[in-house]
Amino acid sequence: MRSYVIYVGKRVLQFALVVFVGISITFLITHLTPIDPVEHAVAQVSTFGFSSPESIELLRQSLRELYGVGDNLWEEYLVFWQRLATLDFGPSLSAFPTPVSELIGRAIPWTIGLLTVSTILSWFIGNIIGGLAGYYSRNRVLRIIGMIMMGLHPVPYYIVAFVLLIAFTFVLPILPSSGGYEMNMTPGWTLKFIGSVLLHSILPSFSLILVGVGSWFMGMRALVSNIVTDDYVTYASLAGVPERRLVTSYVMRNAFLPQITGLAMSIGAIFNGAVITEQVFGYPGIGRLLVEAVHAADYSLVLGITSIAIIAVSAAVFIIDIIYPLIDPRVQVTQ
Amino acid sequence: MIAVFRDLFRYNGEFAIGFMIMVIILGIAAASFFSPYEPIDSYLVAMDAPPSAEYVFGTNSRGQDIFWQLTFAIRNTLAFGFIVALISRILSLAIGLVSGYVGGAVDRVLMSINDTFIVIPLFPLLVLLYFVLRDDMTWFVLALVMAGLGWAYDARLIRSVMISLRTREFTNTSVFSGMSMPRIVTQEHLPYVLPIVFSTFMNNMNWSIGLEVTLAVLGFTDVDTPTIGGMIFWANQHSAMVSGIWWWYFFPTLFVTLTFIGLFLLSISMNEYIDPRSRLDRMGNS
Amino acid sequence: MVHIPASSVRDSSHVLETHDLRAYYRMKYFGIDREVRAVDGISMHVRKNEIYGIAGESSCGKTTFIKAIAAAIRPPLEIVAGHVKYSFIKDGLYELPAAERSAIRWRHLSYILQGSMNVLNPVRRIHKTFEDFAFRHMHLGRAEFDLEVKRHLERLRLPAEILHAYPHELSGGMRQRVCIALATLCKPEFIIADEPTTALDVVVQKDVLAMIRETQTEFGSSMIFVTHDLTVHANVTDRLGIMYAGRLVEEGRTADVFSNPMHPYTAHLIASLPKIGDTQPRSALSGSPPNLADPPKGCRFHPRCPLAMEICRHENPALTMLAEDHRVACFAASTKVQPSKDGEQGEMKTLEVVR
Amino acid sequence: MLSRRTFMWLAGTFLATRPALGQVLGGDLPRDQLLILENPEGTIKNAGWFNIWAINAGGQTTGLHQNAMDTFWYIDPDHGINGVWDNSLATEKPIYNKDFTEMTVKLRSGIFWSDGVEFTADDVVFTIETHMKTSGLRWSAPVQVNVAAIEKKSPTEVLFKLKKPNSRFHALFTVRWNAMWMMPKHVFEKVGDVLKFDFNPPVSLGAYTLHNFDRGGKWFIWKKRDDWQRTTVARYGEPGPGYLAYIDPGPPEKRVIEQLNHRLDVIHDLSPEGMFTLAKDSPSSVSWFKGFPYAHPDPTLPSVIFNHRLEKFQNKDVRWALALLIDIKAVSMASYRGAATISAIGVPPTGLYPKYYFEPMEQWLTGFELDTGKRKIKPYDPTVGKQIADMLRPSLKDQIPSDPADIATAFGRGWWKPDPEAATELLQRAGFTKQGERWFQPNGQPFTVKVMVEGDLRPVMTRAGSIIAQQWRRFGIDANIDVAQGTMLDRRGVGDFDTFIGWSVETWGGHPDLSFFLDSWHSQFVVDVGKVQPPRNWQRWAEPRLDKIIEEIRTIDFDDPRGVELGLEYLKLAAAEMPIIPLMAYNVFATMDTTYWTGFPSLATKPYTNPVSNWGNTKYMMVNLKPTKPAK
Repeated sequence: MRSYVIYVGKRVLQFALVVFVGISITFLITHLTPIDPVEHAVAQVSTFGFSSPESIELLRQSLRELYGVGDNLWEEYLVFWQRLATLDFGPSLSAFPTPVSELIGRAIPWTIGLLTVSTILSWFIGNIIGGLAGYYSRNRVLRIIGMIMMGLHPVPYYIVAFVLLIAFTFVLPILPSSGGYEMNMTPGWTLKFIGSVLLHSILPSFSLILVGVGSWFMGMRALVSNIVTDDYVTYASLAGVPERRLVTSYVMRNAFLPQITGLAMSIGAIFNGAVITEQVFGYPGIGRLLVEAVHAADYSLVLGITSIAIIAVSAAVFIIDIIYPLIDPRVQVTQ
Repeated sequence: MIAVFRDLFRYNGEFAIGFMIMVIILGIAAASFFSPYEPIDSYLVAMDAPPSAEYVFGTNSRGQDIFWQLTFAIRNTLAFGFIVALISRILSLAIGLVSGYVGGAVDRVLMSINDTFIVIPLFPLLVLLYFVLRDDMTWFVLALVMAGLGWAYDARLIRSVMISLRTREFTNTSVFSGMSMPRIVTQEHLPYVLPIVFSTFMNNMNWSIGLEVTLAVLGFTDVDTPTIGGMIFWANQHSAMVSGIWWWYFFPTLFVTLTFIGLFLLSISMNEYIDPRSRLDRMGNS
Repeated sequence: MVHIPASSVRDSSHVLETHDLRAYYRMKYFGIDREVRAVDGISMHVRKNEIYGIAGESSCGKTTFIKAIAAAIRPPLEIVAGHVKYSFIKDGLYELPAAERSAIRWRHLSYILQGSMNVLNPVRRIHKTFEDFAFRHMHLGRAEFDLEVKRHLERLRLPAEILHAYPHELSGGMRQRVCIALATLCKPEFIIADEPTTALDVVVQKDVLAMIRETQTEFGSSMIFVTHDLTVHANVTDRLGIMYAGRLVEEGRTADVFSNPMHPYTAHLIASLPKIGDTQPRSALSGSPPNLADPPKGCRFHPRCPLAMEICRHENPALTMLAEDHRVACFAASTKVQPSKDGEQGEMKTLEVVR
Repeated sequence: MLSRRTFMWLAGTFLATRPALGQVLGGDLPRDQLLILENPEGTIKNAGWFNIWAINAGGQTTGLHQNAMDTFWYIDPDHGINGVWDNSLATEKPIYNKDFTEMTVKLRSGIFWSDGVEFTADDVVFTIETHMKTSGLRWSAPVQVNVAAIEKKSPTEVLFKLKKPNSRFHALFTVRWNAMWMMPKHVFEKVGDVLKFDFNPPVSLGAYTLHNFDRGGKWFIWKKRDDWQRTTVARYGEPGPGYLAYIDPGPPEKRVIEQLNHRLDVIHDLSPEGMFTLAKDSPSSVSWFKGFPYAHPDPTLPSVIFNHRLEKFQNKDVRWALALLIDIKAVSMASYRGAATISAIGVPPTGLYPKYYFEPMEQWLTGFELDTGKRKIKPYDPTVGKQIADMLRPSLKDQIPSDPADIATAFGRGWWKPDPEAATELLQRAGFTKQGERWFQPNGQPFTVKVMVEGDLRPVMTRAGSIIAQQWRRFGIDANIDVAQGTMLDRRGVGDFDTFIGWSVETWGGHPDLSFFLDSWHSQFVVDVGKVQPPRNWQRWAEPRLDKIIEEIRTIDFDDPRGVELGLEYLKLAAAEMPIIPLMAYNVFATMDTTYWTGFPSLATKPYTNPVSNWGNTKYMMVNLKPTKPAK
């Protein structure tokens, strides 16, 4: 127990260090962008409307003051950490003066909802079918599934999503093509709203699962086909241990363990959003917010989103490190 | 070596099919050197012609022959994926091995660096680098950048395999029998590590090519160099899907997929050749 | 439940018989066949309550032979010809439907395998493994079963606490003892032990061997004991068979084989055993074991044999009874040894094929 | 798609069992009272923000500035319902004093805010004074630069006192795309910091009020006011749609799909190929031109814009040589698939400009001579528009007009003949040399030209840039496109480019006054590379002869006929000097579905306004729309 406490302590330190370095690097990079948020605001005013050069110059000055950009980088960095301590990322520069946290708060439930469900579903489906395919390597149906997976896995996600979109909104228009829920609905815990959210999430989640299942399938099948030749499986099958028990407790159980790490990482990575999914299906979420923020040089918003992502991924690594010795008896905490 | 190749080709169906697919793919890539057209020139042939005897893969809305475009695209994309995978494999293997073997403080430092690379969000980083580097962000530079960012996860994997190998009994046996460490690594451990390197090589290529397509679709790559992503970019610019020019998407997708199937088959057959257990099963020396 | 009384020690009836057993690895790719004859015509038997040892270099076919008698055949390994017959089944092993074959396992036929580190499920506590392996054969309630397991461990002088441990928490020797306990829990008629002591250090090895011997005597089981280590055979086995390149080349009472090896290969193996006071390095046999995909014609040992004669290059010597309970397959050993027909090995007379 | 019909047939039974999707979209809204329009701003990041006076805070074209805002005057980019000029909140045109230091505005009475408060001069005074004392509002800067004081003369009359003479001050309140909107005093006077006020829900001065919106910013629904008679558009009748939905339908492919499924009535813009698909597969879709080239030409002028601060482009011979290397027919095909309206001169061929400028210029252009150093050539080919029409006719048949006047409107008139020989002579006169297959600058460096384009954000411009670079490359110039997706604005501003495809010319469309863009081309505003150039002289062209023209325009009245004469002088100067290479109008493929609504503006029958859904003047479209099927 004592060694476990020391182990956890070390991991906490490592977690803090990684978060700190990761966010600092991102801070530096986002401030290196050649895009000027003030120029973007100015362009928004001058692109279509009537404007005289004199007034544009005046506008530029007043915006620079208002946004507080162009200060000392070091000071900005210190202010950033002070704010982060209270989870305040300051005002967005591309939706001034709305706080970054408000923008993120609006987008993130969609991202979490869609990606958690599709990540976990693809993990289960991929691993279970992959495990069976690895164990019953001569089963014809599983072999065919394996071939489909092998063919589907390398298809670029954009193509998969796009083909699904065309298939179910154009060729056979039975599913909505855009949005998180039906237009003119008011979000709430009503059956109608939830039904609409589910209907709108079918295509995005299906596309993610279709692509996600492939890599879990391939990984699990490879793991299982290795484990099947391991001595303890051979021994148990020689001992006539019933097949169901053999597959579940001997083969799958052992193969699942490394996959849990993968699952945790994928769930941590959720907070990066799914840019292409959101783009193709017009689904609300944090990925698009991030792309737009990068485009508009809204570094407050970029940093807000990436900080959350960094913390989430580090936390996933951390939690897995902490939990793994408890779920896998082989891992000794001293290592 | 030739005998090994001959045996693999004869006795290993995966190898034979994978090899033939890769020969076709590489043949197509090599054909780019004989292309009658410059890859970036447009409006050279009829527009929007479906696949036919004259244009096997059809032509696109930019008046380019898709077959010849594809030869360049496959060449560049393969080279891209290969460079990313190769460099990042070298990094992850080196760091994973050192970390796993040396352990202690070195391991902790390396893994902290490693974890930092894992958590830094890739996408905004790539887009910002694209903004900063602009024209200099050629596919080669992009490949270097992605190689620099794509090694961390697999280094962790290799490290964990190393740790488990280090504690295996045969390692101790070899140590006690006086084998030198490099020899233990190359003779005893490499057979366990190489299949991982091969399969992560594949996954890494898959990842980098997928990311290249993503960036291209969003317009953040050098669209003057034809790649698979670049072809999809231009097809989108011309709304090819709703205009019914499906062949503009279909052939690039088909060949990306075929490439991976080919590589996958090769890698599993190589694994079987390298992995002592399955080799024994196959060659029946027991 | 059939218990074999301890009084039936040295009963001469056969528990296991194989007749012309051939197990080949067969691979087919694009119509080209490749055949590895890992077990090529072995006829032997194991008597009730005896420990039968099998020795030979690595890749001589020992493991394949065990797989064949244990019905652990997975493609590409195939049983090409021959029979395996156990006294506790009416028909041959391979004539039995899969379900019945499965029912025999552990109840009548159990195993102790090499590599105790890896034969126990690393993520399962020991008592769970006992349950998985034996519960359904014991026809006991959960509590009675647990009691029975504990009693069994006690009998083998193992602490009951190990039941709650994970395999990696036990030492190598302890794990191997657990395996022996596991294999003997149902008091099976037949135990197959494949290199059970190989990875253990010498002191532990000695204890484990003693334990195997003890339990075997106590429960009256018969056993096939495979190891490449001849000193172990000398300590444990009643009879010994020497395998070379997929064939049995010599078989006899262990003491006889050691004192009077008749096959040049056996003689070489015994001669190369280290002896106290040795100063000279042992002479090594030249050459390496043959490729079983393309074995030499005639006696498979002839390319390496110091006594090879012309006939050895063309004809395969039959395993011939040359002394009491002592069979040899070597033309040089005696003129009584005749070429075997169609490569078949062994004298039919010595076998009573039960059909 | 080929199989679409088959699939539709197969899907028939399935679809019969469920309600038509058209009814599903829009929720509880009756589809036959709802007009669905594309908002090209896409998804609005900060959807709950309706304070349009704060910059960069929320959406503008979510229906907000089209249907909830109002100001004094509108100038239509096309013909207008009742002439190009419309007095909206004002009752007459601006009244200046003699030296343009005062402007009087007479206001309409009987106009009410949607919360029932009447609009008066107090609102105007409040709006101006708020902008005078608050920096950082959208129109703070022009107000602070120009206005010395504002006086309320009566509830329906205000007087602006200006800091210095300005004959175009009214442009600030004259909507082309937008203009300075009036604030509701009774709402904003209670607000502490105007910059931090979200104005949610907005109080509307237009005929619609906010009904509902998506917090995620994908749709905004506006409802017709019960008292729509008390708004300015009521002069033209009752707005047709009971509800307006401004949505983000996604990329061009999805807009096509949505309109085919009748879930998007007005598409803002498409790729040319998407437009052709709709023209082919969607019988209910209509556009500005009845047939090819369909699009509405925006009053902007996509051109090749040189960076005059770079030595290699300072010689007009070089600029002319590059112009003579462009084959505009190929550019038209590559960028718009022929659906472009070309222009050889420095104003866009849209709205009423053919009448004001293109017809008068035609003869001059035909006679225009260019000295190549070796000889004189007449570079203008008046038949290029007709050639494009002839080139397209075999494949598009009777969609292509044959009447010369129609061809000129649709495809433009003439352009410069490709003349590599003359280009060679011009370059050689400029000291450039050709060695082998490549051209070198006088300083010995290879002649490289980067063509900056915006990538995915402006596909058609990217396509034009790509083909122009190819044409130059063929001639031995090291030319390539330079995709500046996301950074174009910044690089354009600081002059970090060789050339780019974009526009520095933008006009009123319906009114011949050129000050909208030309005033900013005065050399007084040109800054060095590295500093940000104010809009719109991105080329940083400084030319004393042009300055004289601009200075004279400043002294004459907006409607003075002398303005057109000065405009023609500018055009001749620009043709001779070639500061930018004008290419064509920015054609916008606005496409309207007539399944539920008719009466959309179109060139042949109803050119009353611009159908492009993000323009402020599309409010005039609403009063012209009628349900296709009369209400039961």
